[in-house]
Amino acid sequence: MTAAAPATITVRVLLFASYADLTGRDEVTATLPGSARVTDLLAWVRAVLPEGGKLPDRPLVALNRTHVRLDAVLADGDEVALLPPMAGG
Amino acid sequence: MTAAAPATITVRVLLFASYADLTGRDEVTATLPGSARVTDLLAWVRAVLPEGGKLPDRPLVALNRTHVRLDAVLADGDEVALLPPMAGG
Amino acid sequence: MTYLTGDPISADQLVSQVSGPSRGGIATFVGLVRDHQDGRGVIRLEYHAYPAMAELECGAVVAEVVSRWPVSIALMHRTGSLSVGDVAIAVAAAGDHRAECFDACRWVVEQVKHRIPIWKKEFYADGSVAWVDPTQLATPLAPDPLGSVHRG
Amino acid sequence: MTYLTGDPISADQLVSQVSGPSRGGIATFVGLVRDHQDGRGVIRLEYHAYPAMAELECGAVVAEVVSRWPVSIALMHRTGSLSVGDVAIAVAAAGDHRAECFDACRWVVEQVKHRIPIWKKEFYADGSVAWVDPTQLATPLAPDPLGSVHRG
Repeated sequence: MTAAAPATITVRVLLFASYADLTGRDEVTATLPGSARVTDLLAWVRAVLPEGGKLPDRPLVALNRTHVRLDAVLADGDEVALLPPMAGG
Repeated sequence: MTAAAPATITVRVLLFASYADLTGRDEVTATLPGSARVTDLLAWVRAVLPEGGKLPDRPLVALNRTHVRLDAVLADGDEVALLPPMAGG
Repeated sequence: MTYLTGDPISADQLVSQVSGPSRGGIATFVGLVRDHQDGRGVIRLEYHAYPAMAELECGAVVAEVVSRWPVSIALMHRTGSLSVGDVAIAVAAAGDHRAECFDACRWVVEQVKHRIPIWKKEFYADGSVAWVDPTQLATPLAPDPLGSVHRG
Repeated sequence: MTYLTGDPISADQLVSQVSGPSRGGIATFVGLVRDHQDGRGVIRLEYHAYPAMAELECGAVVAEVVSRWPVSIALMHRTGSLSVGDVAIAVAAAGDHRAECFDACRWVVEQVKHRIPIWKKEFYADGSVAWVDPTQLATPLAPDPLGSVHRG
């Protein structure tokens, strides 16, 4: 089922609530190596975004609207959301 | 605090729901010996009211709107209610 | 305070009674007349009460619940003849936190079921009638032997 | 099904969604904006959401609750700016028996608090602002540093 990974992938990164306030961004596009995982994306976010280094080391992450572990592999066109601790209700 | 019991007392007896249907009465006045207890009243009810003998041996009883044990002593003018199993709500 | 009513009960009205700017939550329970009971079709109900004592006992339940939980409580119970879908009982509990709202609301409902002198007569689709006795299975009577009597 | 709304929530409307002649009871919970939190005055709130995922997760919660209890469920969560007294969340659970109504309603409220990607920003009487973090004490920020931004 798996073809060879492309050289690079582009993912859409969503930041919410305190993470959006912290970085001043609620959405950013990241270009990463083809075999990148969520952890690679987090390293990119921490390095590139203003105050990104203040994000937690291991935030909650949703990949295409589903909770995932941080070792999940990304694909071109993915939507990755960084979720602060939830506080509904 | 207690004066000598009068020769007789009159109490108002209330019957509800299935007990009222059974006896065909929802209220009756009983004249009893001055030192009568709830048990004496129950014996009177069972003997005097139509189908009274089909009432339970030990129904729930309220004396002046408060639950009492069956050995509670009655006084003239008391209101005694025979309460079928409750079914509110 | 009056806890019994012969008129339709509005759950909204109870909610508004317990609302306030310091309240973080309101748990509500509404008991409705169902169209069935133990597999039999139900057409309507009658709730009969010992009103004077029922009011006292409802007041005692409310006094006890507010001593056990930091909540405001509203409680109403219907009497008389009810149709399917009518509200028989409504309880609203407002508090700071949801746990105490739920616990207090539920406790009041349980207390009312077992402690308030109210009785329920069910009128079935097959024409029979029975007083509900929670201590045993419902005892069917002959078809409506006393008509639609209202007592107490 | 839509579970998030930017408009005021009517608990009545949720109740009517789950009502029916076979239902014996409806338990409801309404979460309100309080005028205080941890001893501080609260003026208003903002609820921000990840709408697409929040809708999916609400749907998953409802699917799970009706698989666990024999109930009908209605659920709405408000987003945007709310004032004190506004309804933030409303859940209604209708069933045959009160126990399942209460249990199901409470379970949904708990799930929503911990599982749905919604965040709450509190605006305090002293001019400060904080995102509510249930995993720790609320972290006060400088007075409204970003103004009244609405994202997501």
